Parts: sequence; C-alpha cells; structure tokens
Amino acid sequence: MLKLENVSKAWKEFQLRNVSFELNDKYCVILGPSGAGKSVIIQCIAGILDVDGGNIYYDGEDITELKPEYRNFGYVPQNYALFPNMNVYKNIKYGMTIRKIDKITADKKINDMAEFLNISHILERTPKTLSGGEQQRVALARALVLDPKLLLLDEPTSALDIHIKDTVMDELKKISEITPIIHITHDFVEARTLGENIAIVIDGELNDFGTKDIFKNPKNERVAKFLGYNIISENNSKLAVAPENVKIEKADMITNNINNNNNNNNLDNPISTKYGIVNGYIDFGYYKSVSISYNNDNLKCICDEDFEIKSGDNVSVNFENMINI
Amino acid sequence: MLKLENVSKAWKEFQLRNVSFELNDKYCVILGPSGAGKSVIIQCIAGILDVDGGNIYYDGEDITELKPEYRNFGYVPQNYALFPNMNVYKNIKYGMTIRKIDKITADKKINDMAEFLNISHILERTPKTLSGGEQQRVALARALVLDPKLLLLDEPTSALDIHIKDTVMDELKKISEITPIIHITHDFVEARTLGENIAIVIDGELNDFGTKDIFKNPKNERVAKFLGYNIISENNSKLAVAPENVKIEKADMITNNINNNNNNNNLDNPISTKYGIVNGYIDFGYYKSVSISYNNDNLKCICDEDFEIKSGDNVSVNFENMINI
Amino acid sequence: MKIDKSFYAVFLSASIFILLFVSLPLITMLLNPGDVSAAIVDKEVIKSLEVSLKAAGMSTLFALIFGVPLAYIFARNDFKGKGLIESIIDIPMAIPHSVVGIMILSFFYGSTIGEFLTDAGLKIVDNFWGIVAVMLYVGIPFMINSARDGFEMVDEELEHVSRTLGASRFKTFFSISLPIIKNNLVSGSILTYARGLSEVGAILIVAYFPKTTPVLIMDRFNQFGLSSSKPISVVMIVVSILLFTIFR
Amino acid sequence: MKIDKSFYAVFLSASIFILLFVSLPLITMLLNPGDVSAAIVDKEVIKSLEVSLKAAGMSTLFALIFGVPLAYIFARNDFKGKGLIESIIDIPMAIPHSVVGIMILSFFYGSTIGEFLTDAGLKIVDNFWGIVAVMLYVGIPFMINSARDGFEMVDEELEHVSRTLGASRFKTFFSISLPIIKNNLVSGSILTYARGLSEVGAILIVAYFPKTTPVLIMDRFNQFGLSSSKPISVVMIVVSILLFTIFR
Repeated sequence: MLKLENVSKAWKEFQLRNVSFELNDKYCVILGPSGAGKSVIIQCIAGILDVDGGNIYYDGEDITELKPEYRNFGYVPQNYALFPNMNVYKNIKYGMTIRKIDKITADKKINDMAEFLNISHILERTPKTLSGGEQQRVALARALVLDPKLLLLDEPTSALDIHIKDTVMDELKKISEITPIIHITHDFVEARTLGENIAIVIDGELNDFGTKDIFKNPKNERVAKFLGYNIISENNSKLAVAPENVKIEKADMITNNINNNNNNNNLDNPISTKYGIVNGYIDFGYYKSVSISYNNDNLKCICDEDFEIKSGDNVSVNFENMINI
Repeated sequence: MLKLENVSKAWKEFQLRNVSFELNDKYCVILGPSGAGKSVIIQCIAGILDVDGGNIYYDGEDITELKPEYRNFGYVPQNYALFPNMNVYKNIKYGMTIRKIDKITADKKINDMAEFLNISHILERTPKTLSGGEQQRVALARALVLDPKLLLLDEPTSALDIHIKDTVMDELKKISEITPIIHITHDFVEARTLGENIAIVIDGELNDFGTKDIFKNPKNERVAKFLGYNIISENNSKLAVAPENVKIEKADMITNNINNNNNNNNLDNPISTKYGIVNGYIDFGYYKSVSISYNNDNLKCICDEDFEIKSGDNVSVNFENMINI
Repeated sequence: MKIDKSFYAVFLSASIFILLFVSLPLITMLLNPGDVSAAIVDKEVIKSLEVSLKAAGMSTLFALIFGVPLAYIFARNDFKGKGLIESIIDIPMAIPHSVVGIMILSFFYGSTIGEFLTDAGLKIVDNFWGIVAVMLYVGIPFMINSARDGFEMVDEELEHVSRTLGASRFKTFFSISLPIIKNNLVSGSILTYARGLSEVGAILIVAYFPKTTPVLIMDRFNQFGLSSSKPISVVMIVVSILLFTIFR
Repeated sequence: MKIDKSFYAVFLSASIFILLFVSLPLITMLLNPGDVSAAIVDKEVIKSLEVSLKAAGMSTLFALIFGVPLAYIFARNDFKGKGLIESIIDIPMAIPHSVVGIMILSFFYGSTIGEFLTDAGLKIVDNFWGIVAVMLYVGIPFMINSARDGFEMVDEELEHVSRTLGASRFKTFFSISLPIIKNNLVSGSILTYARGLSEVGAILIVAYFPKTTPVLIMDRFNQFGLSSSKPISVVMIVVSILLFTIFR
C-alpha cells in the first residue's frame, strides 16, 4: 500500500533522516517523543510538505511530486482544524463541494457519515461551540466522506478529555476497518491499545517497526530509554529492565549494615543481594511508581498500591527478565 | 493556622459559595475538576482577589481586608510567572529588594536557597531559557527566600514533563517540612502522593475534607463521580463502586443465552449473575481500563494487563465493596 | 486586584486629562457648529464630499487588491530581506505629508517611468487620479499591516486540510484564508479609507483640484476665516464618525 | 507547502506592483535630490527642523505621560462604556487634518474652557505649543493603542506575584509592567513621533509660525515650485528614515 523510501526532510527545528517503511492496511501507529519529527512524516505523506530526498509510493505509484489535492489522503491535524467560517454541515461538505458532487448524493453521504459518527444533532452548529470530542468527529467525518485512500491522524486524542479517550479509541478502531489509518502519537497507551503495526521514531530516525511485541523487547538503548526501561550496566554489557520487573522489598532490618560501607561491600557481592534508597514515589492509585538510587543511577520500579514506602527508605532490589541491548 | 469562613466570590465564570475550612500545618491539597473554582480560592487566600463575602483568618487575625503585599504568603502560579525582564538571580532577589534587605544578607539567602533547590548553576540565565522544571524551582526560590508564612501552589506540576514529576513531588514534600503548603490540583495522583489534608472542591463548593481515606469512601454522589466511581442504582438506593472493584470474566460460553432474551432474564435474576458487553478498553501497560455496557449504563472496570478482551465481548460482572451514597 | 486608591487616583487623573484633551475640541465643535444648514446645500461642499468619498473608496479598493496578496506573502513566507521590505511598506507613515506630495509629483514629472506613465495618459496633477494616488500611498500600510496580522493568526493547518480535501491553492485562499480574516479586512479598509479621507498636505501639492472636502475647508479658512470653515468641518466630522461607526 | 507556480505568479505580481508604487517615488527623489548642500546650510531649514523635532519630541513625551495610564486602565479593567471611550481615543485618526486644525482653533477661541486656558497664558496660535498640541492630538491614538496591546499581553499573574512578594501597585507597575512592555512603548513613541513630525494640514491652520519643516516645504513649493522644495524634502526624508531606523 504505502511505502516510504529513504525519506528525508529538514523542517523548522525538525530533521527527518532516511525514513523507510512499508505499510499494509493494518492500523499503523507511529510512536515517538515530542519533537521526534512525527508530524513531519505525516505531512510529507499528505503532500503538505515537500520531501528533501527519497520517494513515497502508493500502490506502487510514485506520488512524491503529487500535489496534496490530488492524493485523496484524509488528514486530521492535532487541533482538528475545522473551518471556523462554516458550520459543521458545510465543513463536512467542503471536499464534495470542490468535487462538484450533486447536492442529493452529498446530503446522503453527509447524513450517513453523521449517523455513523453520532454527530447528526450538531450539523447546524459552528465549530467553536463544539467540545473537543465533537470537533474530532466532525474532522473525521469531513475526511471520511471523500472515501480517502488513507487516513492520517496527528495525535488524535491529545486535545481530548481523558474520560472519552476509550470511546474515541474504539471509534478509531471501527473506522480502521473501512479505511487504513496512520496515527502518530507520543502516548504509549494509544500505541498499545490501537497499534497493529507500530513504528518507533526517535530524533528523526526510524528505530523499530513491528507489532506490539516491540514494547516487550526494545531493539536498542534509545528505544529502551524511550519506553521507560531502566538501563543497567553489568559486566561490560548493557541490560534493559522494565520497571515492573524491578522487584523491591523493604530492608529496614539491614539498614545498619548498609550504612556501614565495609559490611555493605561484603554483603553486596558474595550473596548478590543489591540495595537501593528510595528517592520518591508517585501513587497512581492502582500501583506506585518508585524512584530508587541504585549504584549512582536512578531506577524506576512499579510496585503494589499497598506497598508502604517513603523517601529515604532502604530497599533490596532484584531484577527479572533482563534484556541485552 | 489558616481559616476560611463562608468565603464567597464570583469571578469571571467561576462562583465560589460559602467555602469554610481550617488548616493545620500539614500538606494540604485542594482537589477538584478544572473550572471548579480552585484558583479563585487560592487567589482569595493570597489577597489577589477580594472576597465577596466571608472572612479569612490567619492565626486568629482577620486578614480579609489586608493587601497582598502585607500578607507574606508565597504564591506560585501555574505558569510560574517569572519576571521576564530579570535574570534568575534578580527574580529571586525581587522581594528582598523591596524589603531593602542588605546585599550581603540577600546574597547569602539566595545562595543557600539556590543550593537547596539545585539551581545555583542557572542564576545568571534569563527565565525564557529555562526548562519547566527549572522555572518552577526559581519560582519556589523566589517565594521561599522571604520565609513566607504559607506557600500557595497552583497546579504546580501541570506544566512539567511527566518524567520529573516524582522528583518534583519529593521536593515539594521536603519544602512542606519548612513551610506549610496549600496545593491546588485536578490530579488524583498528586493528591494521593502528597496530600495529608485533602479538600475536594466541585462547582465552587467544598464537598469533602479529610485525609487520604476520602478516596476510599466518597461522601456523596458528586464526589464519587468526580473520583471515577461507578454509580449503580439498586433497590432504590444508589451505590458507588470503584473501577477496581468491578470484577469481570469472559462469558463466551453463555453468549447464546444472553442473546436470547428469555433465557437471559431467567439466568439474570434467580442466580444473580450479571452480564455486560465490552464497549472498548485502554491498555495502560500495567493494567487495562475496560468500559462495559451494563443495564444501559456505562461501567468502568480495571483488570489485568494480560486479560485478553475486545469490543463486543460478553462478560460477567461482579461488584465488590459497594458503598452506599 | 484589591482597589488601591492612590494608585487609581493618579492613573485616573492622567486618563481623564487625555480624554478631555481629545474630546473637548470635538464637543465644542459639535455644540457650536455655525450655519450647517447652509453648508449642506452649498454645491461646492457637496461636490467636494463626492470627490473625497469616491477617491478614498477607490484607493481602498486598490489597497485591497494589491495589498492583500503582499500581506499574505509576508505572513506565510520567510525570506531574506523580508524585514527591509516590511519597513519600506511602513515608510508612507513616517514621511511628512507635504513630502509625500513632493515625492509623488517628482516621480511623475522627474523620472523616466513617471513620464512614460504621464505620456500614456495617467495624469495626476489637479486630477481625480492624483488624489487617489496620494490616498493609496498614505493608506496602504494600514491595509497591509491589518491583513498580515490577520493571516498570521490563521492556523496554517486550516489551509493544509483544505488542500488534502482537494482544494487548490487559489481555492483555499478564497474559500478559507480570506473569509477567516474578514474582520481584519474590514478594519484595514476602514483605516485605509479614513487615512485617505483625512489627508490634506500631500493633496494640496499634487491635486488642489478637484477640491476634496478637507482641502475646501483649508481654502475657506484661508479666504474667509474660522467661522466660515466651521460648518463644513462639522459636516465632515459627522461623515467621518458615521462611516467609522457603520463599518465597525 | 508545495510550490504552485500560477498561484505565486499572481500574488507576486500584485506584491511587486505595490512595492514599486511605494518605493519608486522615494527612490526617484533620493536619486535626484537637487541642491541638498544648499538646503542643509539654509538657516530657515535648520530652524524649521529644530522646531519640528522638538515639538514632535514634546508631544511624544506628553503622550507617554498621559496616554500610558489610560492604556493600562483599558487593558486591565472592564467597565461600561469602555468601547465608547476606546472609539473616542481613535477619533483623531478618522478626522481630516484640516478639520483637526479647525477643531483645536475653535476650542481655544470658542469655548469657555479654551478662553480660560488662553487667558491663563496658554497661547497656541502661531506658537510652538500650538504645534505640540496638534501633534499630540493626532499622535495620541498610536501611543495608547501600542501601550494597551503591550499591557494586554503581560500576564496578570506577574503582577499578582509581584504583589505577594511585597510590592505595592505603584512599585509593581514601574518594576514589572512597564519594563516588560518596553518594546511597545518604543514603537508607540516612534509612531507618535512620526505622526507628529509628518503633520501639515492641522498645523497650517493652528500655527503657521514657527514653521515646521513640512510647512516650510509646502511654503517653498507654493512660492518657488517643485525644484526648490525637493532638496528640503530629501533632507526631511533622510531625517525621518534615520529616526525610524535608529529607534527600531
């Protein structure tokens, strides 16, 4: 379907370098930190930005030089970009007006789409009176009524209230059964929930591409860091450990030993029990994320909600499922 | 220490109604949804806004009419509000310059505070070159060098990167050992992690006030809804159930029975097994948040990361720890 | 913020002073207008109003047609020398009005291009089109700055989305960008129109005839003194304020 | 966006036309300045420049002192009739220059307050202070609008924090609010100064003497024609552009 071949682009502070990948029609998520150049990729695919080098193919055809108005890729930017000078109905109709589609056909399409996206009741409203979720549906409808070959979504849930995120994700999943979707985000939760194909882009480079498994098996240190893994150096090799695989236990009983350096060294190596000091924690309700000083490094670990802990506590540390990177 | 008595204030779209509470010097978090009027409370305490009615006392003294410049309450707004026309050093010194404190004393205080907050290396920089976390420390330093009686924080972590939130919270905890803190937020995680006293403000009214236990025991329906509880009507009484207390299991085996209304009714009532249909879910990594259609209502429940589920699945539903509200 | 009496006392005093300074001459004028009824039937006054309003309208139209595209380029493109070109556009605001007149006159009667234009039939001296040229010259910065401010506030994503929906650049410009900055175009037009209407100095030099109302007022003042120019001034004030109020 | 040739062709043509329209008269003038060396030693020219620059400076100073407080009140307070008062402040921009002259003259010679001021020794006709009054009248909207735009962009939280740190309202205004809008004050001053310096019409009516440079240019043009007014115009252009460039 869509294929990027060595696409490069410098745009404002962003620099995209030799990005290549090929998509089938699965739900594709491009995941990366803010400022990684994800929007630049999507705007190159939409044709809004000219690439500096490389090629973009759709179904084998080179579309690199094709103007955006001839690509028929739906594009929904982060802020939805509804036309403020038109009501919802006219926003959705815009593309069909340009294509000179007759009113009856257009009306039918708009009504069907409005029903599908549950916005029939707001067709006469102006964009600025809509909630974030409504705006998003209108933007989706505006793109979808043109039967686009591809739907490009830029951080589709970042402007939405947390409470409606699950509904929105569910809707996006449904839409992806009609139209292939490329969805860019910095949010792991979205990528996990929606992504059938996931591309990880960091600093303008494609770092990994695959299914959800790439979360469990970071390909390199950069990806591991981005995914929140702890990086541990041991015996000249680097290991990545997920926060939930760092197991801690309170070590009150041996506090005195730790404070005494001699004994600590003795304890530390032979029987390979490791210790750390709690720096702080965040109580997320269902779990606690604890930050621990360990060998001059900072470790993150996840533990139970009920695990009572406070800054300055000494804890024993154990690692499970370490990954060589 | 600080006491609010029937404080009322209408300000822009916010309306504060008869808020009364009294604080001791524990870490106090005022929690509420956006737009609940939390900022109005803190600005009334700071003296920036005049109250329409009611009184504010500090150590028994009525300070309702006192100008903000005579209260000596430290105030750190959401965007930190560093003076852009001064470097970091001058920002911190500002209050001491006004108090005409001599340069040697001022310098010593600034240096001590800069060391405590780990900003000694940025004293010559201008605010706009600082990261969010650095800006926050400078704003804290600027308030703290004046030995304020109270520190008022407006959503202190909302402008910060998620990765440094735990460090920041730990620092705030340390500061609270020197200066009493009132901290307003809409973020449960902050309230859970930091709050020794928690006040819940919804729609300009104080709805609950107490320790962390108020999360486990919502006082009324409003609070329960705000805290994300499911509200269930049963036998003419309303019950609140926390998402983690909604237990679901796959019900594939009985799908046919459910689709058949007669059988369903038979099954449903006598042996009191309840069923719902999955609307969607969010995969948070450590757990899944699932949304379920149940008796025409929408239930949220929390289940294990490994629980395999998809939209449209039928599930059996069980409630634990239901709370009468 | 808490009301602080001495602070407001000082600020209010200064504000009231400047408000009185601006409004008292206006109020005095409107309260003692002189013989306005004679002025509004005076054929020369009517003729001059016609010239003024038409010329200002024409110059505003030209400013829209030629200024808005430049404003769009300023708002959407960064290029070397942009700052310089933007300052050039502001120059008409900095140059004394009589100098503007001298410059325009010198251009048409002292440069090859100017003489070519004159030979081609574009007369400006004591000509309606001379008035339009002067008004366009002094008014164009207002139009360009208003339109640029407008375009800068239009989210570029709106234009991007419009293109992905199948609209060409032209179509996008006319269906999306222009309608969104409607208010800026209106206020730019008002400012340009008002600037043109109010000009005297440059017009006195380039095109004394046909007389615009402000020129006629000057003329009457010089010939017959204050009292005979007052009624026309009042008419002109009313016209100016009406135009301002209607279009806002 | 993708380069679209026909789109840019149309937009560039319009832009180039308007750029040439603004810059060609200026360039023509600077290339054929006439006898500038004689003009810069002409005592009348030097005297007129002195009057112009001083009067414009004085009016800018008054605009700062009296206009900035009003701008602050506009930016920080909402009150009934605010829109009306804001429009009154804009009126000097809408009214023809000759009418402004007539208005100011009528005020001083036709109202009780005006006569009281005149009796108190505030002479304006053919007087330096008359020129300052005119320049202040036509320039004040620029100062107030610039300063208000500045104050509106100053986060109020900065002022709040300043007060919680112990600063009074006055102290906060002078230590925080004013320094932050420095750029707006500079550009407001430039605009006010330029507007004052460029005025001719109203000054011709209120205070023909002492002659400002723009009035002198008009004078020379009327008496001796285009060629004798060109060198002074060039001097004035250079002065105006220099002032603009230095302060930006």
